Amino acid sequence: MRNEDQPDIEADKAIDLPASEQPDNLRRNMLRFAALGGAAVVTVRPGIAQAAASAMKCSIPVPDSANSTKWIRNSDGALVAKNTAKSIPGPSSPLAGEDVKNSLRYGTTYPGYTSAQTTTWNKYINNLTVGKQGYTCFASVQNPAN
Amino acid sequence: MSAPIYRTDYPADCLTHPLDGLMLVYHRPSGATHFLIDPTSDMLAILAEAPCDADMLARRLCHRIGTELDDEALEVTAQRLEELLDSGLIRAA
Amino acid sequence: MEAMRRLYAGYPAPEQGLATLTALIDAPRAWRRWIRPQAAIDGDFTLPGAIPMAIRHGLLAMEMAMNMQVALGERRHLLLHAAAIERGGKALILPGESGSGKSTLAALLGEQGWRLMSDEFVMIDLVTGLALPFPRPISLKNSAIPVMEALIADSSRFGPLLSDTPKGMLRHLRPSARSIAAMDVPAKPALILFPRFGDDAAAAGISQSELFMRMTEGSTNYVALGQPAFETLIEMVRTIPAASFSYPDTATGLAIVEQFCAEAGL
Amino acid sequence: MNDARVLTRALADPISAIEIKPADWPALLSIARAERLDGSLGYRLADLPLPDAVRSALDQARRDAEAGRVQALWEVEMVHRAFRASDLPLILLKGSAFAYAGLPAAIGRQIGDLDILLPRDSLQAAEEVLLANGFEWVKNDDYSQGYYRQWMHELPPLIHRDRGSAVDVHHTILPLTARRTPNAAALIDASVALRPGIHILSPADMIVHAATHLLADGDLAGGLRNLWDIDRLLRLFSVDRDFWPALGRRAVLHEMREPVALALRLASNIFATPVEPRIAGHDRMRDSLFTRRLLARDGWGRETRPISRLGFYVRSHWMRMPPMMLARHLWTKARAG
Repeated sequence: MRNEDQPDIEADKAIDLPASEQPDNLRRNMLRFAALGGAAVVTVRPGIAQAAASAMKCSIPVPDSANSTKWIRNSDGALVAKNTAKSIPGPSSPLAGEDVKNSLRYGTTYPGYTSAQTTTWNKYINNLTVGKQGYTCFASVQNPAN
Repeated sequence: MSAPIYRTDYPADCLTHPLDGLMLVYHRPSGATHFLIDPTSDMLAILAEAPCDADMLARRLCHRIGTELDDEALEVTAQRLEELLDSGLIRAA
Repeated sequence: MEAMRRLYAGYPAPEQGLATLTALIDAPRAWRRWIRPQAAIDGDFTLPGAIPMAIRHGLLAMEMAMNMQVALGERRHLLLHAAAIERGGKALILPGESGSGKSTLAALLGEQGWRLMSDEFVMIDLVTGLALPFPRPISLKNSAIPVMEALIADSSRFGPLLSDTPKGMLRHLRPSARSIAAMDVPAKPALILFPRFGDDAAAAGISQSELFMRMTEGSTNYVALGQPAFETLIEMVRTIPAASFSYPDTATGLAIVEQFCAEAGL
Repeated sequence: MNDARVLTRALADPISAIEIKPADWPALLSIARAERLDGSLGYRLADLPLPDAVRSALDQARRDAEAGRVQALWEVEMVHRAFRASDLPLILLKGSAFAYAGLPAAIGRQIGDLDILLPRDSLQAAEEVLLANGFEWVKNDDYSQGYYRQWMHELPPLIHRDRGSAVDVHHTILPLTARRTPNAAALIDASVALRPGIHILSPADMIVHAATHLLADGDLAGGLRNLWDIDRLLRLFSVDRDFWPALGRRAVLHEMREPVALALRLASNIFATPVEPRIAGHDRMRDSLFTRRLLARDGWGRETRPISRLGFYVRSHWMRMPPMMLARHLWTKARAG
């Protein structure tokens, strides 16, 4: 498509092209409006591979499988014995990374569950620490690139 | 500290392609593709001719596109410089 | 895995008997089999914490695993998340997320004079710019299932009906014999249409810069491929007309597609 | 062949790959990917008369590695630009160092995070510079932050908000809790400048560091790739007649004499790396245990020998932390959960 031996010539031509094509006042306006607008350098980021990575492949069990019979306390997300007052059991299946991301970032509730359940489970998720089951997924959904 | 001088490898390390009034750039050292919206490609072209500091860049940019140098032009230039620095297309030296 | 073999009936064995990508389906830990049956997606390219699925959905798990293998592993071609169909050597590319209806449209057209090239991933050869077929079993979802069942008499082309999967109801359909026979025959991309199911019928043109951006967003490997992908995509957006359209029902969607194709000479 | 020996043989003796039967190639490629050595294999076997499907798989692995190399070098460049403005030195470790220096270990090697070494008293400044230049904490709770700062040999992981790249800032090469204490200041003093502001470890220190990685800093997962690094580096460094005595001295200085000796013996066993017997010492009983662990893979690329693995997991924790501290760590984690 382009001649690799002449990148400079190509590039120079490319730079001059918009200047000669556009009337001066339009270019002046662009400079003005640019001050108000968003980014002027927009970079292509990895596409759906990354979305697929977070959405399809990662999930957070609540609670972790070693504590699967425990319930989660409403006030702080701590694990407590089954049937403890002011606590609820976890969801029947692990929460999808994509749902966790949306819930933490935009306040959405987990599909099929109430906002009270969502709030309590998110407290548990926010308490996850290095090495805990689900932590890697939690970290990846917090990564703004996802 | 004196004002930093900005320089660029553009367009030598880049493939460029104008598209709909934007400049599409493939930057070889980073492997990144950038859409450049005016006046950033002009700023790169100016720095490619000769590195300079932010004030001089604003002055040369206004001269290039035939407009007055004022506070707004300085502000736009400073803002776009930040973006270009983040992208790695220019560096402070 | 009998269902798997049936869906892949009629496919040639891989070149020289070598499968260079391995997708593997397995119960993660032996004891879990007895507590809650699970199947884990696994293979050469993995990401941590796969979503386990009930074993009866093993077929779906396998399909997803194979899609992931392709999405993460392919480096020789620009990989687009899109369906593609071919007529007269020219390919229509239908990029889109799950739910855009691209699979259903492509499956229907694949039974009506077009050759189905792929319902999920289109590979663009970085040297020739041609689209390469990838005709694997089509995942029909929810309302698309009865539509295709009514259209196709040969029940052996369908996999078992899977209910309650993470994607809802699901049934796999083996592409037509013609489509499978031509699985090595590329086609020149001639039109790109972005379908969106659900709204009133409407269409809008897409500028070259917007097309470039949307194609990179819909590609699993654009960034990893570097300069060759940039050059290929520039060439595509410069030479291939593109538009987006919304459609309220399948019949309208098909009519819009055919109208665009007539105008673009497909 | 049901372990990774099929891979190590192909790497060490590429010509032998011509004899590999078609049915054995998928397993070999899977194992190579699982060990993250597919790019290295791709370059080692380039231009051999192999089946077309294999050649194209290897070609793909080479492209992957090359794309990764470009990204890694760019990350070095961007962090260097940020550090230079604050006069912070940048000492590259592991993959980024090999790539930047053009060492043979870099050929086809996948490079993960950017690992850098800094004097401990520069850590605060480095943290500020990175945070001011688009890096963000992966996890910003008090416990994680405290855990890393108090016990680990690095800052908590940082990820760039736009580039998605991760940087690990180390102030030494083993956790502070490990029983061995490498001399971080000596590592920095002996580092070699490749250009103003960008350094790599001296050859002997580089081998010591690779040995820490292989044996003292984890459960040996991914160990084959570390061992392949050691093979590639030793074959280059040992051309210099002063190298082996220097390695002996540095291994003692960093309290790493035995791990370095073992790493040398393992490299010699698995890759036939030429090593200096006076430093490598004699085979021990447990060498074969390590060798088995390093080669534990089935034909799908999955790790086998779970009993051997479990032993190494316990070993890994035990080596990082004295028992009381391990108890405290587990207790805190339990309480946090």
